[in-house]
Amino acid sequence: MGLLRYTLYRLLQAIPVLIGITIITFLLANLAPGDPVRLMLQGQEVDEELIETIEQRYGLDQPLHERYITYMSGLVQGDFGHSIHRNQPVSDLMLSRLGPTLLLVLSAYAFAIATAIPLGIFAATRRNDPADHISRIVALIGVSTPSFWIGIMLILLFAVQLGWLPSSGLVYPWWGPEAYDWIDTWPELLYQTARHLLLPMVALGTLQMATLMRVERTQMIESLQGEYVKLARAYGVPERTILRKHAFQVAQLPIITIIGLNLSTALGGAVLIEYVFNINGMGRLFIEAIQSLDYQLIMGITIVIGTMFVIGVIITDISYAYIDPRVTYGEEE
Amino acid sequence: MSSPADSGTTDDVGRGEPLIRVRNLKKYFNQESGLLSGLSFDSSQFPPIDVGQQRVKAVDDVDFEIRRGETLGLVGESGCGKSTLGRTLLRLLEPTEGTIDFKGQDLAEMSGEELRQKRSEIQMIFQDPQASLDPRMKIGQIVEEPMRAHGMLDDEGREQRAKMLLEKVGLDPHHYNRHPHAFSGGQRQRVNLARALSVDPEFIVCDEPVSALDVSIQAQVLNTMEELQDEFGLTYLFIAHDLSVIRHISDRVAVMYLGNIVELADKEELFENPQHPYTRALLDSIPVPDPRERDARGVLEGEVPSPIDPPSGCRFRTRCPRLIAPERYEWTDEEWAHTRTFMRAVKRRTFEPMPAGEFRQEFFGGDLPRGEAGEIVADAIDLVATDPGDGSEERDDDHDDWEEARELLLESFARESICATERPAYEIQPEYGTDTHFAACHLHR
Amino acid sequence: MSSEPLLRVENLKTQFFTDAGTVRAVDGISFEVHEGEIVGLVGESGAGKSVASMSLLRLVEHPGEIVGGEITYRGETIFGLEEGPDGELREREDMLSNEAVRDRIRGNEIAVIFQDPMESLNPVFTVGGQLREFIELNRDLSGKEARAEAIRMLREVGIPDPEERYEEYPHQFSGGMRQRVLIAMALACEPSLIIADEPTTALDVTVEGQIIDLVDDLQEKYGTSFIWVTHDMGVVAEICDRVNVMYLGEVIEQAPVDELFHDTKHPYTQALLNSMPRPDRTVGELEPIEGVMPEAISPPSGCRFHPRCPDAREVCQRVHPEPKEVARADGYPHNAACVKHDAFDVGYDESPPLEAEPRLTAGTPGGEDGE
Amino acid sequence: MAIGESQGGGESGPSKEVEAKFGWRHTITKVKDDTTARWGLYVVGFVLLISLYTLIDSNLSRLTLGAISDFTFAEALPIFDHPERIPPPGEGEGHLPPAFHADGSMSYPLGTDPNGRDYFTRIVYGAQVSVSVGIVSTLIGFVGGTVIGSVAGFYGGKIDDLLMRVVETVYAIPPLILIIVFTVFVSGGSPDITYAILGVGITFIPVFARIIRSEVLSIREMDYIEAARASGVKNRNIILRHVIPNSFAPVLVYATLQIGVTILIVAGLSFLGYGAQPPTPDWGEMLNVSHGYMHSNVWLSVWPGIAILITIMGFNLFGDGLQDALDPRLKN
Repeated sequence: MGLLRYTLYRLLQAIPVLIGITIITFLLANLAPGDPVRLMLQGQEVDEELIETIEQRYGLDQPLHERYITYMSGLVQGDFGHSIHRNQPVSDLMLSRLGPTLLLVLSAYAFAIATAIPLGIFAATRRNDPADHISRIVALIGVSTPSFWIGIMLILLFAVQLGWLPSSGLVYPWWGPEAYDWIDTWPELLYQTARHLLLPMVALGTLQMATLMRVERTQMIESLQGEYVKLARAYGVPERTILRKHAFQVAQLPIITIIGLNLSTALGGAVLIEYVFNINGMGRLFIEAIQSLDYQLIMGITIVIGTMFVIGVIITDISYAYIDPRVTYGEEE
Repeated sequence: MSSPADSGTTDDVGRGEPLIRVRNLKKYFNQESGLLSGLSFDSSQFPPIDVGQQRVKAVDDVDFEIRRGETLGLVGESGCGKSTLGRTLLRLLEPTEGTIDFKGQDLAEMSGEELRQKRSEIQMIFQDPQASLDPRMKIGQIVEEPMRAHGMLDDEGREQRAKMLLEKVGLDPHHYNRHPHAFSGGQRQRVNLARALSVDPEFIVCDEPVSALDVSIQAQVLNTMEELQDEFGLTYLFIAHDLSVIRHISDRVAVMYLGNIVELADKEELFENPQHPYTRALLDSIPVPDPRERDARGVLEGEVPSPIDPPSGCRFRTRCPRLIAPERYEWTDEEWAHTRTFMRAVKRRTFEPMPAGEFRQEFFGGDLPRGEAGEIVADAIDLVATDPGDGSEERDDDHDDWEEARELLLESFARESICATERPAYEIQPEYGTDTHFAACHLHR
Repeated sequence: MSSEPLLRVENLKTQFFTDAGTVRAVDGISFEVHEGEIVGLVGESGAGKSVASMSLLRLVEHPGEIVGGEITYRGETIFGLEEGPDGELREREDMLSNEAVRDRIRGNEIAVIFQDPMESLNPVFTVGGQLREFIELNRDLSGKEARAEAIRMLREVGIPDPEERYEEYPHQFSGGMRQRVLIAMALACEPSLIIADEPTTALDVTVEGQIIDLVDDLQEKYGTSFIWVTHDMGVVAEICDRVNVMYLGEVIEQAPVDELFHDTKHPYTQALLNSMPRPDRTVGELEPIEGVMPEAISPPSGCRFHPRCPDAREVCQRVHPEPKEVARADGYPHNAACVKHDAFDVGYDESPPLEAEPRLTAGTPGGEDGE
Repeated sequence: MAIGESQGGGESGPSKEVEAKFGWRHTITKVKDDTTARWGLYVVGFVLLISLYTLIDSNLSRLTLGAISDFTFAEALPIFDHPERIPPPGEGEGHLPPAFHADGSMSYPLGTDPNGRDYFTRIVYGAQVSVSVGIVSTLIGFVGGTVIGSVAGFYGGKIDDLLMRVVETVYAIPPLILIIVFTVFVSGGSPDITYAILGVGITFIPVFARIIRSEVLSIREMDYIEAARASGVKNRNIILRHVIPNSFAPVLVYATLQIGVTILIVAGLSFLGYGAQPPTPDWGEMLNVSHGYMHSNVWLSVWPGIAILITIMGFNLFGDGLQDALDPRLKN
């Protein structure tokens, strides 16, 4: 099948997963001991009648499966329900928070890929040299350190101690310079965005970088042992070309898969990083929702983040198929 | 504690009598499993999803028998279904259709505990001597496992028998407590032999048992297998791709191609008087270890077709050098030979497009066949030639025309042949020995 | 025999330095390849034939290393050592640099065909792209010309519809077709010598027949020399002009193919031939070679074959024979490394035969003392 | 490393690779020989020893339920029995910096926390919490996953299909988010470490199930399984005698690495306030508290992070080493 048909196929496959996400989220939020309204009120003394009124208004007195059907029929029309706590549509609450999270996650990914791949290749070619050992230790530390703690340490060093970079907040380029009274021009806006983004990006990206680097190293080593590399050498292909072209292309395949699957960790990490750096993204909204037990909002955010992950995986799968012809053509002879 | 050899066997089969009769055996595989299996994209319809299952016809309607005490060699190239046949016979795979009559009982019908019990009478030896031994077990345990499964003997008895068998297959019984990795490939294959023999089976399926071994070791293992056969009165189904090994060890030989048995005869008869064109091609292809007989040549063209949609009639017809001329045309042998060559060249696109005249010259020596056949050939040439006969302008995209020419030729000739319309099955008078000689080829009609 | 050989290998030694000890994979082999001939390098697994063939291109992988000997190709030294002022071995002045071997020898002059056509092609590039890359690298052709040449070679090796298949990926080719692509790669670089390492082992017998046929035709057409590495005596008989038989890192017999099969001079070669079942006639009883090939880490003393040799005598344990000329045929020597021949004159005839130890056919486990 | 020929199944004796791969004794020797694994073992052993010691020595209820201010490491370790270690009463707000600081005291090597408790003691006791959280929740995932995964892998079919759908879905929700949702809702709005452990464990059941399933699937294809079936060995015995022993090793590696991941996630959970609750001396929880004092006492944020880093690194090192020992393909 061609690339387009493969894309369609993957999208089709994603549907049951997306439905599954809504089921899990819905069940968790609704099967909890105590009903959502009481939970939200957190033990405050309220008139029983008021609770019943609220429940009726939001259809909470209906049986579970009917509520799910109601919720889903809203969902397919883009209606995530209404936040009882904030008295606002959930979709409105989430919309403004999507941008910062995407910016953070994507820049962290860019940082991770840009550093991990060259370092991984470097380590693979200098296998068992001191350089290899050092990079392996760095990667090991990277996968063993909590990202939020890296964030705290970066703030302590670069914001508190050295005062070079801001410790919190983010400047959004899509608001334009006019939104900030302390910024006049576009270049200045972008510069400020970069300055604000740098620390959270590194904090969130370190784990990704370390993971990718380890995989890259292993894959390159394996790829360099391939028969096709032997063949290329036997035909006088320079080592550099072998590295950059023959071995690299094959080694990238698992990397792409890992990048997609790691999006899950990155999105989870964004919750912590947004909390540490005071960034008003989905992650912070999630914490706020959890704190107030705003279950409609929690469901909305979980579904949106799950969907973001699914989309990310589909994108990486398609790029995989683009590089590896075996996926779309199938293995049969 | 009874030996499984005498449990449940009332009708003893005499030496030389059929021990196993296989009738109409089929084994089809579904292409993949899973929730979305069977879903495939098909852009030619809407919605572009095809729910039809594609089935690989690995073994397709096979009949034969194996006689007590003999070695039946089963030979064929990779993908012909010989391993699947062996595994289906053992009921490691569920047959899609057909019967496997083992001493009067149909193995194909058995299941569960009944089948498990039956396994003490039929055993198997695998190709990969390393992969077929659990690396975490000691060879003693490995040899004892089948006995344990069938409740044979007590612990001590099993150990004694295991040691006895290790010695019989040519291993040192003191190595009872070693792990397989301490042994070489040939030795591991001997452990496999000992395991198979442990429950005193009557019938052993040997799936390429020596093909992973070096030549000099092959000979050792083959000799041991022959000695054991004599001593224990075993019946072998010996599956291999190596015709030399088959010739050495078999009494009778079956040749498989694309899920069918195409020829079955006594060893001498098959090797000295092969009657199926595929068998001949196989025999012609083997390099003989004698530089004075350099005749191994690639006589076959093209590749094995897909077992999902195998050719009708005789499965070998698409590559057969002796495809029979369709009877509705009047041909000389030469004309048909030319047409056949041309048809296959178009099908495989082995040449560059050229003017029609050159086609006639190259494939037909200048003269097209007479009559209707000739007209069809002329049409086909026009379709692929660089100067189309109808005088129209030079074409730029010739893809559809190639397809059209190909379809025209196949439709008119290949599918008209008796080879395509009827499935062949003939018995021939043997030249060597007295046994029947089966050949699935219409040349013997 | 009069002209200078295309390739001359003298006393080549390649060793692997492993934790368990030094593996003498190739231990002092010498042979020659002349213009236009197919030379066989035959032996069982563990004989060192693949390592030997890769050493010719200086492509031995870590932890292996060529430690001695000389490889001369058309007067150029691919490998050669000399004694330095302090008695240590050092690379000779005239030995080609790594770059020179890479740019001028590999592909250009000596090309290879590997055993496994499934793994040898890069799965993520088109067949044509890979072919073109090697052509561009090894011949003075522009991209467009290289493409045309690649398509021509694909047709030449019998790949149907080469223009279309040029754009396809390796997984869309069958095993036989991939092996044809590898042959096309080798020939397209117009080398003078092709090393074919078990090129038909992974293939079915009818496909093997097709490939041997093809190589035979193309060899005649292009006049390329071949080193044909194989374990299959049938293939050797079919295609080789002269043969070197290897056992445990050494060449033990070298002869023109007819002499090797019909006037065998080394007991190992003879034993190998006797142990093979034959496709062309029914053999009553096979005569297997006793025991297994020892490991190259600790080869037996004297003649390395003596523990398994039916003709072994006491002297074989002591004297290590180098191949010596024991006969001549077609102007080529027939060399054998067995002291039973008069040329050695070490007292074989007087030496007492070795007591055959009572043993089980399979010998002790390969692990020697076990765990 | 392929010396000699590549043609399959040679006769030149078993290769070293094969020898290295099988048998528990070989694995243990390999681990002992592997520098990475050895170092991992040292670190893990050190952390385990500390947590075991604190577990045996102290009264756990005092740590988790009661106030910790009246408990110091000095009590736990008699050799450190210095009376001056007991924090001066009422000094809650004026917490001390580490000993190397000018205002520090050797009695409190890492200073005290905002409540005046000895920080060193709390860090040491934190090991117990992290390690038990890591091991217990990994165990939940491991046991649950092994049962589901091996059954699904061996029998295949509908169970297998269903499992894969569930796994894919659970995979799609980032674990941290799923666990927070689980913890908060299931606990009815009052999360604590028990729910966190349960949440992490349950969330990882499908993850383990998937790993075990693929391992079982690959082993199911091995010839020796088919050989056992052909010999008439019962399915139950095939699973017990062949499938589980052979799939155990790679899954064990995965579990070791997973302990690190679990600790990382629970630290994040506690940092946000949805894991361990005060006064439990948990490193994540300590970072949560110290976050408020980031500017006044930098060191409060440093030590727990270093403790987490070292612990997780130990498990990762050990897992890596184990992997190298079991799969020698990439070694040398």
